[in-house]
This record gives sequence, C-alpha cells and structure tokens, in this order.
Amino acid sequence: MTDIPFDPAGATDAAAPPRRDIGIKRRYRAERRFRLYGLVAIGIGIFFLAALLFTVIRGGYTAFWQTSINLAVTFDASVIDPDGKRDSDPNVLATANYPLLARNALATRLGIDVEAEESRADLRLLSGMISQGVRTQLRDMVMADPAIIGATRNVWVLSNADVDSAHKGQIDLSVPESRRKVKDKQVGWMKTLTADGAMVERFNSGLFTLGASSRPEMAGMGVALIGSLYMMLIVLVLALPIGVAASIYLEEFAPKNRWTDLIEVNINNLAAVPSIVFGLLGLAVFVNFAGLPRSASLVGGLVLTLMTLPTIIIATRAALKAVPPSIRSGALGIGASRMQTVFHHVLPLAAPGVLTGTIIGLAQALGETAPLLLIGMVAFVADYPATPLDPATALPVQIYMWANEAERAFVERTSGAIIILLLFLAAMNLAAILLRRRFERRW
Amino acid sequence: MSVSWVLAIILVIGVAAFMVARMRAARLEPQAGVKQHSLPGYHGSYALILAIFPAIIFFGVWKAVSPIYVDSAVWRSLPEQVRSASDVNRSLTMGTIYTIGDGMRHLAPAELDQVRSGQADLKALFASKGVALASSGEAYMIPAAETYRSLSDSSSLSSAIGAILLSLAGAWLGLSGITLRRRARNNVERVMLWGLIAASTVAILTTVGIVLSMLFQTLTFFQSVPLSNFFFGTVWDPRFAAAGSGGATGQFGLIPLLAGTLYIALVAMLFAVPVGLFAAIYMSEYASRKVRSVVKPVLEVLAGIPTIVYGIFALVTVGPLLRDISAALAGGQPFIMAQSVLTAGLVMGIMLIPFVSSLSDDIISAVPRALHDGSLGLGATRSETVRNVILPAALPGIVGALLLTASRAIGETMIVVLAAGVAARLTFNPGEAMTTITVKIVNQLTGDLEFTSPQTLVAFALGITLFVITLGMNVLALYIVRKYREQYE
Amino acid sequence: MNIMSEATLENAVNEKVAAATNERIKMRGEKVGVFYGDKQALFDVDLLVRQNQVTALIGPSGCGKSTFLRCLNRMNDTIDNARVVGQITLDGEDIYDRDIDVVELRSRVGMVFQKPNPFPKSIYENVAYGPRIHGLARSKTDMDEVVESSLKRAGLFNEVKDRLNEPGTGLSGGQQQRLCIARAIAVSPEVILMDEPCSALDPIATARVEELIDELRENYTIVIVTHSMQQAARVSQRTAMFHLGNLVEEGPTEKMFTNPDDKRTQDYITGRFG
Amino acid sequence: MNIMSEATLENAVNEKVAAATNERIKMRGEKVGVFYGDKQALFDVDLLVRQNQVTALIGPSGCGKSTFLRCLNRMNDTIDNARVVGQITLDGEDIYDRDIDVVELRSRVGMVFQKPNPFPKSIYENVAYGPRIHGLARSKTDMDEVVESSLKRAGLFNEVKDRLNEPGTGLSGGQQQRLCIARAIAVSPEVILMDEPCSALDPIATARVEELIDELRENYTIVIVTHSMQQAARVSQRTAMFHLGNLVEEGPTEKMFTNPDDKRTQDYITGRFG
Amino acid sequence: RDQIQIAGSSTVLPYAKIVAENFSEAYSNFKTPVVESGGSSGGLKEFCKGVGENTIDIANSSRPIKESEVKACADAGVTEIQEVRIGYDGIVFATDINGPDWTLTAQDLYKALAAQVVVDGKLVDNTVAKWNEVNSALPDWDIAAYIPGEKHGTREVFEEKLMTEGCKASGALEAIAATGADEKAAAAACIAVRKDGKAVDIDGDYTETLARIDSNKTGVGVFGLAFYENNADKLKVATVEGVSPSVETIAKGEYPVSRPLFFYVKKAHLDVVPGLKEYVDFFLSDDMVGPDSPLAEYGLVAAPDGERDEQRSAFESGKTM
Ligand SMILES: Nc1ncnc2c1ncn2[C@@H]1O[C@H](COP(=O)(O)OP(=O)(O)OP(=O)(O)O)[C@@H](O)[C@H]1O
Ligand SMILES: Nc1ncnc2c1ncn2[C@@H]1O[C@H](COP(=O)(O)OP(=O)(O)OP(=O)(O)O)[C@@H](O)[C@H]1O
Ligand SMILES: [Mg+2]
Ligand SMILES: [Mg+2]
Ligand SMILES: O=P([O-])([O-])[O-]
Repeated sequence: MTDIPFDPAGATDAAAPPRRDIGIKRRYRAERRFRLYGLVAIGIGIFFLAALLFTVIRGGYTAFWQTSINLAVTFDASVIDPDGKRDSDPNVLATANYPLLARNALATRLGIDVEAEESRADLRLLSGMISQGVRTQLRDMVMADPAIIGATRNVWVLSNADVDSAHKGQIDLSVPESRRKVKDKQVGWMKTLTADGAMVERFNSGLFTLGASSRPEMAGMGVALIGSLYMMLIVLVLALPIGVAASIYLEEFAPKNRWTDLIEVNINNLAAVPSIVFGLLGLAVFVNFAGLPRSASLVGGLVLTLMTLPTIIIATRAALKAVPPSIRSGALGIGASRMQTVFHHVLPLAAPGVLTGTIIGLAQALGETAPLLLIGMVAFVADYPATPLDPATALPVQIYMWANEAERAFVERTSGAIIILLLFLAAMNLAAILLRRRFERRW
Repeated sequence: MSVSWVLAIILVIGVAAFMVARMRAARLEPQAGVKQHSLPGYHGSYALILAIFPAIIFFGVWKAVSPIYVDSAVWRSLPEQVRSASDVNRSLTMGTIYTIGDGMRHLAPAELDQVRSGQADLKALFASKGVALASSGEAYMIPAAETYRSLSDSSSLSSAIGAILLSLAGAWLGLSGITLRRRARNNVERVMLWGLIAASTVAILTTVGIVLSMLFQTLTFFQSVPLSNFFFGTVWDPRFAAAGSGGATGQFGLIPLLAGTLYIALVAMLFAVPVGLFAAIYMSEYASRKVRSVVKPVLEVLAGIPTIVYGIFALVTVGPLLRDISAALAGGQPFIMAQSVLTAGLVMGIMLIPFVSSLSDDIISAVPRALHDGSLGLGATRSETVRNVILPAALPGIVGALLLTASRAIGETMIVVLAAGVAARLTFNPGEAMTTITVKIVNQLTGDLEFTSPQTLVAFALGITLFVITLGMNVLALYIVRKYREQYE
Repeated sequence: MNIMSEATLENAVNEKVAAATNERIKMRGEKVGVFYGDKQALFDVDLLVRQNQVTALIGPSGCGKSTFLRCLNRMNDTIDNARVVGQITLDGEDIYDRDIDVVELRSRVGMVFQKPNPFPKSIYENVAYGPRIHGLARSKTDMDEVVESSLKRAGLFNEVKDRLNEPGTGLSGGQQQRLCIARAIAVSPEVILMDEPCSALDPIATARVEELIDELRENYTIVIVTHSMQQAARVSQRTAMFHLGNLVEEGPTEKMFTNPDDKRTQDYITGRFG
Repeated sequence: MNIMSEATLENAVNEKVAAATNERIKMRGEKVGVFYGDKQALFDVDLLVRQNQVTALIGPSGCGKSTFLRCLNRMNDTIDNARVVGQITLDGEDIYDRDIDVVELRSRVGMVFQKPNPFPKSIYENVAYGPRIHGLARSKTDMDEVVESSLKRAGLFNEVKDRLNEPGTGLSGGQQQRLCIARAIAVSPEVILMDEPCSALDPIATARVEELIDELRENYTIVIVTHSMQQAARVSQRTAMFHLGNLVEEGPTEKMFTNPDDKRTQDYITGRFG
Repeated sequence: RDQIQIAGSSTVLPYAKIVAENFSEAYSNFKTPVVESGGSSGGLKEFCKGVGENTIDIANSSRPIKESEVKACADAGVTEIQEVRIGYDGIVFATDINGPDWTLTAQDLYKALAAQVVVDGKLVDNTVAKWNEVNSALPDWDIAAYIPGEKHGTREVFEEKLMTEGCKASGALEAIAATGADEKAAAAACIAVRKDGKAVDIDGDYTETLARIDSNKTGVGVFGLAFYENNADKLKVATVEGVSPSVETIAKGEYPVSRPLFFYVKKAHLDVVPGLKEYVDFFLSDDMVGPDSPLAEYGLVAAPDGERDEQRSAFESGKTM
C-alpha cells in the first residue's frame, strides 16, 4: 500500500528526536516475566489436574468393564424345587439354591463331572468363580417367568471379583498359590473360557445402577448417585437463593454498622468452620431437634447447604462490590427502586461471580464426606431411596468407603467411582458455566 | 387436617389472590393527574404476600408453641405424686406418654377399650402396630395419653382453621383497596427486604447453632480438664498424662495443633495464592476469551475433586516424591519426610488454586475498562496496569476470595490426615509431620474411645476454640480491608 | 439565625414575584447544604425552580452544581458519606420527609448524569427500561413507540436504528450521552435534571437537545447544569450562579447575562470565553 | 485502486505543502480504516499531523473522531472486536509494525480520554503514576515537583492542594477531567491526544486548558477532538473535519473556518450554533 | 420405620455389611439394613440417644461398652441393652511381600517402639534407630512402624498384648518401677509409644497402612487379619512369639494378639422394628458366624462352638446388661 510512485519517503517526516530512556527493555522483561508467571501458574494448575486425572483414570477405567461368563444354565427343577412344593409355598422360588444352577452349568461347560466324588474340591473352586449375585439374577428370571423351569437358557453371569481382578491382570499370579485368592486351577479354567469366548469383559452398567454391596462385582454407585443428586438439588435450591439474598442485603441495603460488620465477619468465619462441625450442627438441629430421620439425603442436603452458604455469599458479595456505582445511579435516576436496581441491573452484572461461587460451593459440597459421617450418611445402603427422607449415601461417601475396603477389586472401583463423581461434577458445572458465559460482559 | 394440606390450601388462596389483584390493578381507570403508583404485578404480589405470610407464620408459631402448652397441660394432669416422683426424668415419662398417645391413633376401637381398661399389654400391642415403647408404661399414663391426644387434636384443628381464615382475611385485605395510589410496590419491597434480612440471619443462626451444639460438651470437657492444660499445653497426648503429673486424663495441649493448623494453612496459601492470582491475572488480562472459557472451568475441577482423592495423591505420589527428591538432593538422608507439612500444604494448595483463580478472575474482569485504558494510555505495560491499577481496585474482592481460601485451608481434614499424618508435634521444620485441629476434631469424634470421656469431648472444645480463633482472624482481615479499600468511579 | 431569616427572606421575595408573574413554583430549596464527610460542599442554598421553565445552573467547575442537582431527586442518598441539610420541596411536599417515596420522587424528577452511564444492555433495553418499570407501555408496540420517539427526540434514532439490539456501551461518547437523555425522557418525569447534557455533543446534536429542552419545557420543568454561557442564555429562562458552594445569584436569564447584581457573576460571564 | 491513489495523492500534496512551509510531519495516517466487528466505523482516512502544531478533529457525534484518535496510539488494540487497517507512522515509523513497542509508543503518544477515568487512588498517585512507571522522577522531591507542576498546568492545583491524598474519584466531573489532563502531561509525551478535554469544564477552566495547549504546542504535538468550533478556531492550527467515518476535509484552521472546500464542512461550521 | 438402622465400628462394618446383604437376600420381605460407619464411640453415642423411631437399633463396636456409657444410655431411657459377641479380630504385623521373614516378639516390639527406655536406672528417650539394634535376628531396616492411631480400639489391644507384655518380659517394668514410678505411672510408661516419627499413628483404615508400606518398602504395618488375607499377595505376615496368625491359631488362642467384636441391640426395639429380631438371629446363625461362613471367609475369627451357642441362647433369653 505504500508503493506510490512519488512517495516522498518521509523526507518531511520529523526526524526521530532523541528517545527518552523509559527503561523499556527492563519493563518488557518484567512484562514477559509477569506473563510467564501467569502461564506457569495456569500450567501448574493444569499439570496437577492432569496428574490427578491421569492417576485416577489409569487406576479406574478398568472398573467400567467387568468379567462375565456366558453359561448355558439349565433351570433344573430338582435343584430349584426339590420337593415340588412351589405352587403351595411362594417362598420356594425365592429361596432356592440358584448359585448351584450356575455352578453346574459352569462345570458342564468345563467338562467336570458334577456327581463324581473326586471333583468336590473342583466344584468348590468353581463356585468361587461365579458372583454370588447370580442368586438374585437367576431368581428374578424364574420369578418373572416360572415356565422357564426345566428349560436351558444362555445367561451372562458376572464372575467373582477375584476372578475379575485376575482376568484384568491386577493380581500378581507369580506369588505362591497359597498367597492369593485365585488358585492355579481357576486360572487354568479362566484361560479355557477366555479362549472359547465364554469369558469376556463387558460394560459394567451395574457400577452406575446398583446399590452398595459387600461383593465388589455387585457394588454400584446407584444409591450414592441418587443421594448426591437429591443433596445437590437441595443445596442448589436453598443455598443459592439464601446466599444471594443475604449478599444482596449486606452489600446493597444494610446500613454499614457494627451489626452488619458482625454478620460479615460471621459469614467469613463460617467458611473456616471445619466441615465436620457442620455435621455436629446438623445432628443436633435437624436430627435431634427437628426429628428428621438419620441417613436421609434431606438432612445431608441441609447440612451441606449451611456449609456452602459462606462460599456463595463471599463470592456473591465480591461480585456485587465489583459492579460500578454508575450503573446503580443510572437506574435510580430514572426512578427504579433499589430493589429493582439490584435485581434488574446489579445482580445480572454480578451473575458470573455468583455462578463461580455456586460452582465452587457445589463442587465442595459434592465432594464432602466428614459432615455426612455424623448424620449417618456414611453407611452401607443397598436399597434405592425413594424420597430424600430415605436412607442414602453420597458419591464421596461411597468413594471413601470403597477406599477403605480390603478387597483388591475395590481398588479399581474406588478410582472408577471417582471418575463417576467427576463426571457428575462436570455435568453439574456445565450448566453453570454456560450460564456464566452468557452473563460475562465487559463494560 | 395434615400440615401439607393446610399449606396447599393457603397456597391456592394466595395464587388466586395474586391473579385477581393483578387483574383488578390492570383494569384501574386512569385518572387525570394521578399516576398509578405500582405496576399490577406488585398489587398481585402484595395480595399474595398478605394471603400467605401471616397465615403461615401463624401456623408455624402455633405449631411451635402448642406442644409446649400441651406438654405442660398434660404434665399438670398427672397425679401429684407421679409428678414429684418422676420430676428428674420428666422428659422420659412424657416421651412415653406421647408415644402411647400417638400409638393409640393406630389402634382399633376395640383395642382402645382394652387399653383404657388397662387389660392390654401395651408394649406387645403397640409393637404389633410398629410403635416402639421402651417400657410397658404405668397405668396413670393412659388417661394422660388421652388428654394429650385430645389436646393435640383440637390444637391442630384450630391451627388449621385459624391459618386458613387468616389467609382468606389477608387475601381480602389485599384485594380491597386496590387504588391507583396504593403503594403496593413499597409494601412488596419491604417484604422482600425482610426476606433478604432473614436470609442474612441464617448465617447468624448457623453460628449460634454451631456454638450451642458444641458448648455443652465443651463445658463438660473443661470440668475434667483445666483450662490451662488445654490452652497452654505444648503436648498433645490425650491418653497419657505428663510424667509425674499422676493424672489419668492425659495431656490436651492445644499449642501443637494450633501451630500445625497455621503452618499447614500457611504453606498451602503460599502455594495457592501466587499460582491462583497469576492464573487469574493471565486469564483476565492476557488470555483470549476462548482460552479463558476453557481454562477457568478446567481449573475449577480442582475444587471439585473429593479431598480424599487429594489425600491419596499425597500419600502415594507427592509424599514419596518429595522424600526421594530431598534424599537425592541431600545425598542419602531425606530432609523432607513422606508425611510432612510441606506435602500437605502443597497438595492442599493445589486444591485451593481455583478458589483464588476463579473468584479473582471474576473480580478482576469486573474492573471497568476505562481504568485499564487510562493506564495503558499513559504507556503502562499490561503488567504494570495490573499491578498498579487493577489489583488495587479489585483488592477488597480479592481479599474476600483469599479469606475464603484460607478458611478452606484451615478447615480441611482428609488431605492433612493422609499427607501430614495425625501426629501432633511441635516443630519448625516443614519437612516433618504436624497435624491440625480439624484432624483431631474428626479423629476424636469418630474414634473407639468412650464417648463420655474427655478424650472424645475434647473435639468440641477444639471446635469452639478454632471457631473463636478464626473469628479473631476475620475481624483483623475486615479491619485491614477497610483500611486499604479503593473504590472505583 | 440572622443569616437564615435573611435567606428565606430572599426566597419569600422571589415567591412574591413569581406569584405576581403567575409562575408556579415547582421545587423550592431552602438553606440546602451538603456535606461530604466533614467537608461542606454546598452552603445554605435557597433556590426556586419554576414550573415549565428551564433553570440553568452555572458556575466554575467544582462549585457544587452537580451536588445541588443531585439533592433535587435525592441521588445524594446513594453516596455513602454525603449528608444533606435544609429543606427541599416538590409541589410543596418536603422531599426529604420520612413519608416520601424516594422511588416515586425519582420517577417524577428524572436525571441525566454528567458522565454518560448507559446500562450494559442493548440500546433498546436502555430506553425501554424506565417505561417498563413504571408500566408506561401496555404492549410491545406501545413500547416500541416509546423507545423510538424517545430516541428520536434525543436525536439519536437515525444513528442507531439498525442496531437497537447492540449494547449501549458500544456507542460513541456523544451517542451515549444522547442515549441517557432518551432514557430519562422515556419515563416522562415532571422535572428533568440534566447535568451537562451536551458536554459531549457536537453542535448539531446540541441543537437537537436544546430544541428538545425547549419542547419539553411546555409540559415539564427542567433544571440544567451547563458550562456554556451561550447555552444557558439560549435555553434557560432563569439562571443560578454558584461559586465555591454558594449560590451567588439567581434571576431571569436575561437579567443575569446583561445586568447581574453580583460582581462574581459579572466576572464569570464576561470571562474571556463563552 | 483509483480511490487509493487519489487519497494518497492528497497526502502527498499536503506533504509538499508542508515541506514548502518548513513544517515537519510528526504523524501520518494513510488509508486508515477501522472496523468494529463487521461494521466499518472509519474509512480510508489520510491525515498528516504536523509537529508543534495543534490539529483539531471536528465533526458530528459518532463520526469517528475518537476512533481515529485511538488509532494514533493504538488504544484500539484494547477493544476486542476492533480492527485497524491502513498505515500510521510516527516520525516515519509504522506504529502498527510488528516490531513496534506499544508501550513506548503510548509513552510518546499520550491520551486524555473523553470520559474522565481517574484511578481509584489518591490525587497525588493519579498524577505520579505515569512518571513513576516510566522512571521519570529520581526522587520523592522530583516527583512532588512533577505532580505539582502537572496539576498546576492543568489548572487544578489550587483546588486540590489540600487534599492530594484524597481519592481522585471524589472530585467533581470537571476536576476529574483536569486530573486526567494532568496525568497525561506528567509523562511529557511527544504527542498528546485529547478527546474533548474541555467538555466538562467551565469557561475559566477551559481557558486554562487552552492556554496550556498553546504552551504545550511549543514542545509537543497535539491532536484534539472538540465539539466547539470556537475552541477549534482558538487553539488549533489545522483542522480536520470528519463525517460518517470519512475525513471530509483537512486544512489550516483559518481556511477551514472561512473558506472550506467541502459543502459539508461549510454546513457544519455554519450550523446555527457554535 | 421399616428398615433396621445400625451404626458404629468400622472394624465390624464389613461383617455387618455381609450379613445385611445376605439377610436381605434370605428375607426378601425386609429391606436391607442400613449400616453406618463412624467408629464404635460414635455408634454407641447414637445408640444411647434414646429409644424410638429416630434412634438406631444396633451399635457395632470393636470394644466392650464401658460402664459410663451404659449409664449414659440408661439416663436417656435405653435401659435394656443386649450384648452380642460375634467373633474375634486377629491383629497381625506385616511387611512388604519382598522383604525377609519376620519373627517378632513382644519384647522386640517394646524395645523398638517404647517412648522411653531405662538406661542406668533412669528413663531416657528411646534412640534405637534400626530393628537389628533391638534383636540381631531382625533385618537391618530403619524402624518405621505403622500402628493404629489412638482413636482405634486396636491400639488398646496393641498396648495391652504387646507393649505391656514386652515391657514385663524385657524387665523394663521393674526397671521403671525402680526409678521410683508408682504402679500406674509405670504401666503408662510401658505403653507409651515413641513420638519421634519412627512409630507412625494411622488414624485411617488399613488401606492407608497398606499405601504407606507401598511407598516405604521397609515399613512394618499393623493390619486386621481379614485385611491381610485379602492382600496376601502384597504383604508378608510376621510371626508373633513364634506363632503365625491364622484363623486357627487365633481361634485356639495360640496367637496372642486378637480382640473380640461386638454389637449391641436395643431390646425395646426388638418387637417394634420389623426384621430386627430376625436379623440378630440370622447374624448369630452358624451360616453367618460359623467357621465356614462368609464372615469367616472374609477374615472373622469365629468364636468356638460353645461360645457361639452361649451367645445365641443369651440373646434368645433376652439377657440384658
Ligand atoms: N466499541 C465499539 N463497538 C462498536 N461500535 C463502536 C464502538 N466504539 C464506537 N463505535 C461506533 O463507531 C462510530 C464512531 O465512534 P466514535 O467513538 O469514534 O465517535 P466520535 O466521533 O468520537 O463521537 P462522539 O463525538 O460522540 O464521541 C459510532 O457509530 C459508534 O457507535
Ligand atoms: N463523592 C464526593 N466525595 C467528596 N467530595 C466530593 C464528592 N463529590 C463531589 N465532591 C466535591 O464537592 C465539590 C462540588 O462538586 P460538584 O460535583 O457538585 O461540582 P460541579 O459544580 O458539578 O463541578 P463540575 O462542573 O466540575 O462537574 C467539589 O469540590 C468536589 O470535589
Ligand atoms: Mg458536575
Ligand atoms: Mg468520541
Ligand atoms: O471403627 P472402630 O471403632 O472399629 O475403630
């Protein structure tokens, strides 16, 4: 654009005057350093996050697959109902020895004689390869369709957790046989079954749907997911409005006097109260005083609400403080009331900060175990809670409990559970983050 | 009538009042020279408020107060000698009476008669109905239970009727007198303001609740352990007395725990604050919108990872790593233990990064761009602008964020347990293990020790002490912020 | 005490005059003083604002014009350390009375600020906001009309008609100022306070605003702060001169510009520039 | 293409003239255009800024004066969706060059913004900020001197000398504006860009600023945006008239105000008001 | 309430879980009991809150209930408490599997871990740094023992069965007594564990101990027998006083370090909470706590036959404390 034929080439441009020394080199170095610090800081954060995620995922991705065995189960009437009383006694079908059916099917599959005296030991080992969960699995099939008795069906049954671990290579098979839970014979059978395609790893949907169990292969996060869901809803529904309302009062309406100072200091202080103390409070107030049931997600939600409130309030207040006063006077000047000014102008501008507080507060509430300990939510709960008043657990509780289990198979499940929690967290935050992005605006 | 029914009816009345009032207000004839004071929606809301709030407050208060009245009425109905005899465990007696009274609702008339005539084995009968009775009760309890039952029945009926009538009256009040000049907006806003005030008192109530829920046990604790032993003791060894003291209670020295708490929190802050602040500055000042919109939520994930995960991370990865590094540096003997203040602080600091970064980023972004431009226009570099103009302007908010961060650092348990251990020691070396008050609160509460012993009760004393200490720190922080606040515009 | 009776005397005289000339007093300030913290920024100002007239406040920078203006619709309430003493009435009602509804007061006494402060919302929403909260438009079309006419009267409509949905903060300085004027007149207040409404405007836009002021005067009462003597002379019927927080002199504009009583006024308006 | 050579021709001619009259070109804009997002706000502006002269930019509100001014020290870089095309040189160096140092550029080309934007610091710190970051004062006394002289030159010192430690945001509108001027001149840039520096100022303060501009002209180069024709006439040597994003005409102020070439200029400056 | 609520010891928790799960499979008409974790003390505390809907039915405990707690219970109306002993928990020492074999004695442990030892008739801080300084048969490892924290009931067992015994056996008790300490103080000195970081209290669970051994291969950790059995491929167990821990040796009483496990039932709830009685019966059946039961498979050391019968009949007869 400068290729003009008669460009006077700056002949008349002012000759550069002697430049002042404003330490530009040094300042640029400082600038670059500063910028670098920022990058490094973000790098550190992301690095540690990556490291954490890496450890968790490496340890936990296998939990989403579970070794299953394909068996041709014969629903032998002589096993299910040896005395032929199933029509008169409904309990017969419910309490039959279903695991035996599965064991027999496995024995047949591996060509072991069920009747032979010398195979007794083998049969015990075989039983040990199949999950005890097969009892309910087969029972449900029979209960749903009693006509199935006598027939043979192809069924995928879960393997026992130790077999699962061995199949995934998590048990060191080089140690002496007596030191491990999976015996050499079982390993041999596993190889046979795997080669036949009868033993494969299938997606572990039970991890998401089942309740707690002492058998690793049957243990799932279902109850915990529901419990956490209830609690997060309660926290969201209570903590967000109360927190925002309190902040608005303190920041926009309250006279600046000792009383509001007291409230302010108080709220800041509540943020420093160890979470377990909120558990004490919840126990005293909600369970003992108000008579709400133990182990209920309602109580958990209330406790977590109180715990989250300071976080939301502090974040919201900071955000409200940051809204320039000219916005307020603009609205007031055309006859908006203070309430209208706050809700129409100030709060929307503070929304990103509010949402950040909410995200962080909820994240914290989602990951908290200690306060739940005292109100009975760190518990073994196998049945789904129908309402927030029923016993339930929470995701971090399940993680905490699994982390303390002795069985090897719980190790990967612990990491798997953490992954689920993080997914839950991500899903929960996504909405807030999208909202926040909508509200973000520079002026 | 059950509570939920009453509430539902009140709600319906309220909604109806809202609709009618809004419609009426919208249809008001405009008059020359008179402006309508409030929008129709405000008239509607006002009617709604009148219809709902007094009724619910009445209902709630009644529900809260009537049991006290019923309780004393039933108590007075008991025979004199019973009263004097069982004065000590009045609550137990009354509890049994209530259980019987409530249980009688489940009984069939025939069974009721049996009960009245004293023929039935109460415990068995009630058990068959799924009501637990600690003991079979005494004969005098049956009439008392009936008194209780009739009193509470009539109380709940009258409360329901009263509440609904009040609701109707409120609705009528809201609907009558809808005029152009009615200050419905002011009224609604006044109620809203009270709502806001109420919300902010939740914090106060929580505090009161926390103190109350710990105070009683704390006092019990201090009955067996002298204050000086607790506050000035330098040894934490609750199961063992100091040699020669002869006491059996042990040593409850707060100092090592307090030191550990502050030390670990300090290390965590030393890590989290610079990293978080620089990250925030980078995000709000340098990064493109896109980068920021990704990095910020990504960092926020750090706040959501359960602390036990951090704990395990510290235990199996960071701790040994630091130990090995320090061993390599020192050539043999590590100067950082696997469990140490440093490990705990570092890992906790990681968790705290988003507390600093996200909150500060929001606050920094909220500083009006005119300030930015003003500084850049003078030839300041971005970093100079940030340091000299933006940060000071954003300071009050950032201090708030830092306070929150520090608070979290003090309140954290799991990371400390796994990263720094539970040994209460007094040392200045960050390479060694220390522990925090919070850890001890959790441990003493969840242990195997007798729950009536000072070893368990000390948890409450620790809780209250920590509460008071952090309160003091917050007062200090408030004072400092006040002093250095810079208000823009 | 002495001073007080003297001051109110002045007001009383003025009132007599107003009555004689059949002018109605819309607002009246009596011994109005303002403190910012300990520092007094305004001293005992007695001033009458006549209905359907434009009152101009002039005086050197920092003399308290904006401060006084803010007193008239109690915007000073929003400044933490500001304290107002004295009495101000609107249609005879004390606006600092406890019973007074500040919000309603401000909807009756609108304000355009010295620094343009559009909301970070769309241009349309900036204007529509006031009418909406005051229920001045029954329908969307009503609202569109209000917005359009307000923008037109502020002389901004043509420039922004294609971008009504873009943020008001993305406008040029002068455009923002006109937007704020449009926003204020959209709620049709009885009194409009304008703090240098034309400071960022070019002559043509200024002319448009001055026309607007003239127009508005028929139905409304206007108080305007301006630095331009010409502008004061052109648009106002009465002028008040402030100096160092004191009201130096108030009177019909013509008289003020031709034959002021006070030496300071004389000096100020005959300053080299105008 | 056609247009381009035409435009640069204009610059070339101008330059010849400048050379002839022994004027040095401090800054030169060539085919400068600015887009805000998709919307073009400035079109192919060719303009020379002569050293030690005051160049006034005039034109109706929203025509692009501030936008052009911001191009001259690259303040547009800070607006997310703004994009500048064309070439601008300072002392012959392309300021949009990759190698150019924006910070140094801005320290050489200072700016006073249209909306006063004092920092939320004390008045003293507001002024001392620039000299401090550029290391222009060696000692505390040096700094005191710089601050005092800057405030004095901006005509603010007397009003604020007792409250140098109070926040700059507590000043009146006009005081803030003067504070911003003081802040800008405290770093003694080579070129000073002023976006309506007197919009919030009363005549006396305006006179003070205009005097200052005259003074500064001896050592510095000044570009000023103003809405007041009189002001342009009084202080500037050259005037450029913008309209709808185009540079309509540029020339010696005298000529512009007496005998403009373009009809639009004529219309504008002879508009009813001034 | 149609669900049994149980709270208490984390040691008993796994057993209670297994029983609860099997219970719900065997009795499909009852809901699965809820078993809270939270420590014996916490469980008993909740237990002693009173009777009724809002209180728990059973408290698991890894130690017998204390006198003061019984009293607190009674004060709150919980007057009838039934105690059930379910079996024994073996406590073992283990090291990383690749380490050498360990043969520990109470004496060695005492000498290595005591806070103070007697030297020249005076109590001085223990400075032993390596295991082989205590007993040359032990490996040349830095002392790093991960022992249960003071909150754990296991700690008491450790102190009683090992420290005190070791103290006596090594003659330290006499030596301490000789320094002029009274009986109580001497006993306390015997069980005081060094706090210089060589003995590390673990307040968490055995998984934490395992992780610590994972990261410090020369550490010695204390585990429950059940936990060890589940991780036998990673851990090598030490003999104590020459006896290798196993279900058999513990049941026979040969292995010295074990403790009984309990749960406590609120008698008032027995007829009221559906399934509670069945649950306790089910728990006490040989199908659950017998030698071939799932609990034993998990690692519970079953009580001898006679003791189990005794427990059953005691419960049946409604014997309270
Ligand atoms: N950040 C922005 N985003 C979008 N459009 C903008 C932005 N800034 C200015 N504009 C538009 O660009 C055009 C020129 O604006 P500019 O600020 O340069 O006007 P101006 O001549 O300074 O006017 P005034 O005298 O009113 O200040 C206007 O139409 C304005 O609305
Ligand atoms: N918020 C405040 N805090 C402290 N002092 C203030 C505040 N606002 C204004 N002042 C001071 O009060 C005096 C009057 O200010 P005011 O804004 O009324 O002046 P003004 O006449 O409007 O001037 P300008 O024409 O420059 O806007 C000035 O000295 C100013 O510095
Ligand atoms: Mg002003
Ligand atoms: Mg402009
Ligand atoms: O949880 P415990 O009581 O068994 O340590």
